[in-house]
Amino acid sequence: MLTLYGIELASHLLLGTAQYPSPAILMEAIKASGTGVATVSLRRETAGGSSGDRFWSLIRSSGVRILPNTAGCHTVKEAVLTAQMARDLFATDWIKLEVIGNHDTLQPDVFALVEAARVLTDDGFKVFPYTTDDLVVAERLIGAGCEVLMPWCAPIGSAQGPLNLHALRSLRGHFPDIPMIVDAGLGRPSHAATVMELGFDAILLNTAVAKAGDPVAMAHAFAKATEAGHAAHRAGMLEPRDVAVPSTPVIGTAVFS
Amino acid sequence: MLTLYGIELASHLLLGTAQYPSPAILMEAIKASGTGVATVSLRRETAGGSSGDRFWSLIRSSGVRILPNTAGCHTVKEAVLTAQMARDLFATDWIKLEVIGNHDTLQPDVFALVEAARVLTDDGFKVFPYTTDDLVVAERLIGAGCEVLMPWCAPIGSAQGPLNLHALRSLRGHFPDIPMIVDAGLGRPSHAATVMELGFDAILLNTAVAKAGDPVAMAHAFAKATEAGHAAHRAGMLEPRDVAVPSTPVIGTAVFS
Amino acid sequence: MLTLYGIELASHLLLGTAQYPSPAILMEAIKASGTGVATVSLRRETAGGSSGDRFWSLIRSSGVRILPNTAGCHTVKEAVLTAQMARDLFATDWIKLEVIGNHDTLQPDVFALVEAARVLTDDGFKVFPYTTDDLVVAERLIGAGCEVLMPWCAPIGSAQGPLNLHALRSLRGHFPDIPMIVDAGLGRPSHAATVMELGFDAILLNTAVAKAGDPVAMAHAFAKATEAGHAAHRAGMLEPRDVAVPSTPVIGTAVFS
Amino acid sequence: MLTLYGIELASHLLLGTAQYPSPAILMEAIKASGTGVATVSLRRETAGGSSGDRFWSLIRSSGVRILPNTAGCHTVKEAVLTAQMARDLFATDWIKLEVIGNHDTLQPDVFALVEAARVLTDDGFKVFPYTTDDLVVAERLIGAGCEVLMPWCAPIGSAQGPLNLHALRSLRGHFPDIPMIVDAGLGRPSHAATVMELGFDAILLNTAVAKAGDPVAMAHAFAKATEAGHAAHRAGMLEPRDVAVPSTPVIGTAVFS
Amino acid sequence: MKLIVNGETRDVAAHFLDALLTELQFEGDWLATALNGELVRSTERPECLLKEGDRVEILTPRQGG
Amino acid sequence: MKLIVNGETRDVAAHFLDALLTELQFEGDWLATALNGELVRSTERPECLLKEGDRVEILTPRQGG
Amino acid sequence: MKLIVNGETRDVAAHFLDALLTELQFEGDWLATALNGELVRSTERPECLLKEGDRVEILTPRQGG
Amino acid sequence: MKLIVNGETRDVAAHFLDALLTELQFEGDWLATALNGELVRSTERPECLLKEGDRVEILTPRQGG
Repeated sequence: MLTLYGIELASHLLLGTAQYPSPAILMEAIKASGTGVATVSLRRETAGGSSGDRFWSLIRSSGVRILPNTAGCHTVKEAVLTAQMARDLFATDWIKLEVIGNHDTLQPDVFALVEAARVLTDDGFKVFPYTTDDLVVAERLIGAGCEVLMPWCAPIGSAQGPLNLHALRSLRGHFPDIPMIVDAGLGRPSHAATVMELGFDAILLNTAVAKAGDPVAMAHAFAKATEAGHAAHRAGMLEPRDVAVPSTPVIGTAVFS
Repeated sequence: MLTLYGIELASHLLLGTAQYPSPAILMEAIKASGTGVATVSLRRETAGGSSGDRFWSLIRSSGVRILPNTAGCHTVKEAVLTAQMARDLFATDWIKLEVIGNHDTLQPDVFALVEAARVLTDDGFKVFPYTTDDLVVAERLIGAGCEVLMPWCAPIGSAQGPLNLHALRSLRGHFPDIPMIVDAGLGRPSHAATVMELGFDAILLNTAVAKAGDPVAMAHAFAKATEAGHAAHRAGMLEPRDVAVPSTPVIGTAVFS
Repeated sequence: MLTLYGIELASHLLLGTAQYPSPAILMEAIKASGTGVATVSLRRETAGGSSGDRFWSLIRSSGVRILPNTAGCHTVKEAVLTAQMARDLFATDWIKLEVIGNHDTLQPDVFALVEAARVLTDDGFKVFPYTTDDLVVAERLIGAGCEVLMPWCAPIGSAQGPLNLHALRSLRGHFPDIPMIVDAGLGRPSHAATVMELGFDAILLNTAVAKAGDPVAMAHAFAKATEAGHAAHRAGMLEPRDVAVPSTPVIGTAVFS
Repeated sequence: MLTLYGIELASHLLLGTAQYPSPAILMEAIKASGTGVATVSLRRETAGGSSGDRFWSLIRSSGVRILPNTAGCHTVKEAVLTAQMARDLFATDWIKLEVIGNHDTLQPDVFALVEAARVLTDDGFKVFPYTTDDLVVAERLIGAGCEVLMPWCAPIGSAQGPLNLHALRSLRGHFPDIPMIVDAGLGRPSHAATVMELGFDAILLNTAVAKAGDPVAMAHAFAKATEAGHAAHRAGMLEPRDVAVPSTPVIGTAVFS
Repeated sequence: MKLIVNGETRDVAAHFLDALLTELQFEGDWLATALNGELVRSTERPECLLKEGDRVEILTPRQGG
Repeated sequence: MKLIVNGETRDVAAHFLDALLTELQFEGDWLATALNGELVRSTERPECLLKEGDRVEILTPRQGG
Repeated sequence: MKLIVNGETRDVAAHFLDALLTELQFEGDWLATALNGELVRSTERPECLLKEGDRVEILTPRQGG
Repeated sequence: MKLIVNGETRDVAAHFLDALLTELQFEGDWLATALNGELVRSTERPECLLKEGDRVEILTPRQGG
């Protein structure tokens, strides 16, 4: 059972809603993923338009909990205002806090991130910070009131999978009681299994599912791999060893010569 | 659907029967894995004993198909005779052909392997050769009549996972129509997902499940990861890219300054 | 030619002075490494003692430039005061700025690091910040007046070598004109060659040399590997390719059959 | 000192002679590499031509020892005849034995390789077999009379560097007294350093040097990296550790608060 | 009166934010609004007086990762 | 007569392989047998004559990977 | 007068930092000093007046990485 | 008489391998020769009699990896 800010969730997978071939496929993918949480953004409405309403009613019909993001924000001010508008619109105090620090890597600006996290938690938000694998930054975010962390494992949309297992392992080990969701950079179900095996609590996916040849099948595949990694972490895995060890018993082997 | 020598199997996982904490746990693990094939060996019976009968009736009660092995054989002669005794005893022409070439790595002796494979296929066996990731060896085994290959990905029982993805990818690509089962060296569900994502058809596990803290849970975890990797391979995965790409649309982003 | 704050150095290797089996071996290692810069620290003198004098005269006799560090500092205040004492003692405005943020990983506290860097550059210091591979942090340090960066590649003394080549490559690429010295985590000459091949300007070593079986030989080996990586980066390396390509010409091959 | 079939060589690098921008650059690269051995092939001469003479007098003028190869041979018969013609022409009993088993990977056909090695050693040749990282194959080659092994680390010309360090380490460890030259697949000096650090005795390069932007500089860089890796292996390297360890002494640290 | 609405200059009659939405036919039920970089809650729009040159942002739910 | 059964020297009365199994109380229903390195099918045991020094292997199902 | 010198409480007669170094036999030529968390340059020591309870740090060059 | 030399059919007058090399102007000093898949040492060429349809390979040093 995954517990985020007191909310219990059956699935260890969170899903983004962008870049799907069609709204219908998005809805099927949400279903196939078994997710209980979907991320959304806020963008400008066009005069006379109501595209927002259509998308929103679609998402609500899925019955999943909404996690609005501050994607595209580059300053504390932008992120805080976007979070406030999201709370007014979606009537939730959950916010996925993104403060982008670099256009090429889309990595967080950890300085602005910590400051925005403090402002928002003081304002009553339940912040889900998109952060790096930096231990010290994690400590600051927790100090700022975050009860969940969302470290990246590779640049957003890069599908490269975990680039620094050592740092992820160390981050996980230092804060055993903080729910940690690996956000950004996952490309394949094996990547999801790998980070869950390290003891992470959940993953947040978007591009790897939405841009797959068959997003619905891929959503299901990621769901299975995530559960597999989670179960393996709890079941206790064999440590790698440098020597081979026979599986079949050696004693009682026939001698024919 | 996995098809091995004309037999269709629902599960993409084959399971070894050695090293479990107890017969009961073995039976539960077989069930949890969903496997349709279990490997067994032949060993000396002790006068007055009937341990073989007890183990055998247990396995049969699981209803899975039996794949006897020639574990511990180091010569063509030993492997061929062991295969013949297995056929007489288990009334199956399936044989997992192991001819060990090195005590430390427990790797196949590819020279004896190809020769034994030829002898056994000529004698009507359906051979499952435990081999390396060597393309040329694979070609010889196919030439010798093998319709299934079982390449290792790391030394038996080492739990190291795939040590040479390049070689595995190349092996898979050269023989697209030969069912290939990754045998030996897998330690974690993510390893299983990784090789299935490469397009391998199945995996054969033993130590990683039997020696896990909770073998039954681990068997289930591997089953999920295997299906996840298989589904992902068919669904079409995103290629890793060196640059980050925003998932949330950029157009329509608010400007607050 | 390596240029650090206007000083030209022939060697691309900087060497730490701690943990050597003996002062004599330290001196030989400095010589064998060909380094032009050695790091030192400040520690409490014992009343009546003059161990500091002995060590200091030894180092000065080597003729290398001194880079004092703030090792062991955990706050801006400690780091700044230590830097000031170092300047008074060593009569150099160079300072290797370490502000440790975590006892287990000995990684920098990037928040305190940037603040201390600003204070010290304002006070006229030439700061060599020991930092992470975080791009945004690098940008802040440059903004704070640092003209050299010293990213880690793995935890101090871990000898693990570069844990995140993607981040290092990205860091290098974003600031092509800032001299970057990989500091901490290197264990083998091949690690040094690897980061120099990425285009880093120099490496700073200590444990990998001082704790080697033969520190003098190892210092020489690292020097060679560093120059090799530097030369290879300038000479233009072959890109890895997925297919094999014959080196020996195919045309004119004899046909004997 | 590297000893191959009783011949002592100062350099741990062997160099191929193909694909250079010009004969002049080839000659400079040989010089810069410091190699004592260069590989050559046999190809059809064109009637009226004497290109062979020109190339040959060029190579001889370099003063290095010649290692003819059987590149392009796919059968035992081809390889053996090519070796015999090479001996008649070059007046050397050294032969780099290549029997290619796959057009895409250009990997050795280990079956034909072992057979050809036996035929040639019986005929008085000193065989340098281009082989895989397979232990059992290595054992057969040694049994066939080979006193030197040349395992690949990646496909020829792929520049991917060592794809399976575990197999290379294991191969090296099993035959401590057999000189082993890593042949094929190296792309960067760091790759050369890596395999030399594992304890290999030498490397054979061609494409990575010949196709570099500056082949002469690259030859020199590889020479340095090779010596660095060799020296490091002998000097005794630090084992990687999972925890950080301060290099600067902790005792005597000032307390300012 | 001239305002900047979602980055475009508009000449409008409305004096209050809720009226502005109607005038410009922002008919969606799901909108979030900001005036000159400060949140204006949906409940506050009727009392939110606009003046020449104000910058208004009108946002709505969109796909997000 | 002395035989080597599963690596141990045994002095037995039986002249045929099936009788040997009974004499040595190999009562399992699931056995595979070899004589001097050659397979003896279960059906062939009654006619399988034993002689001094023969090497007999009697195998049974066991755990395997 | 009682001071804390490099973490240890010392009872000293000296009233100035340079005198303290002499009294405590810190005879090294290569020392750096701080008083109550502030740098005292070597040139400032003769005028650096000490008072009861001051914290003095006296540092010297050491191996470092 | 017709021979296949390095894969090409040639009509030649020479009866011995060394004469063939001269006739076809293979003037290099550094050649290796094979006749019908068998080595012919340089010293053996004068006595190496050729017959209709023989396959001759004439090789020379070339760049190699």
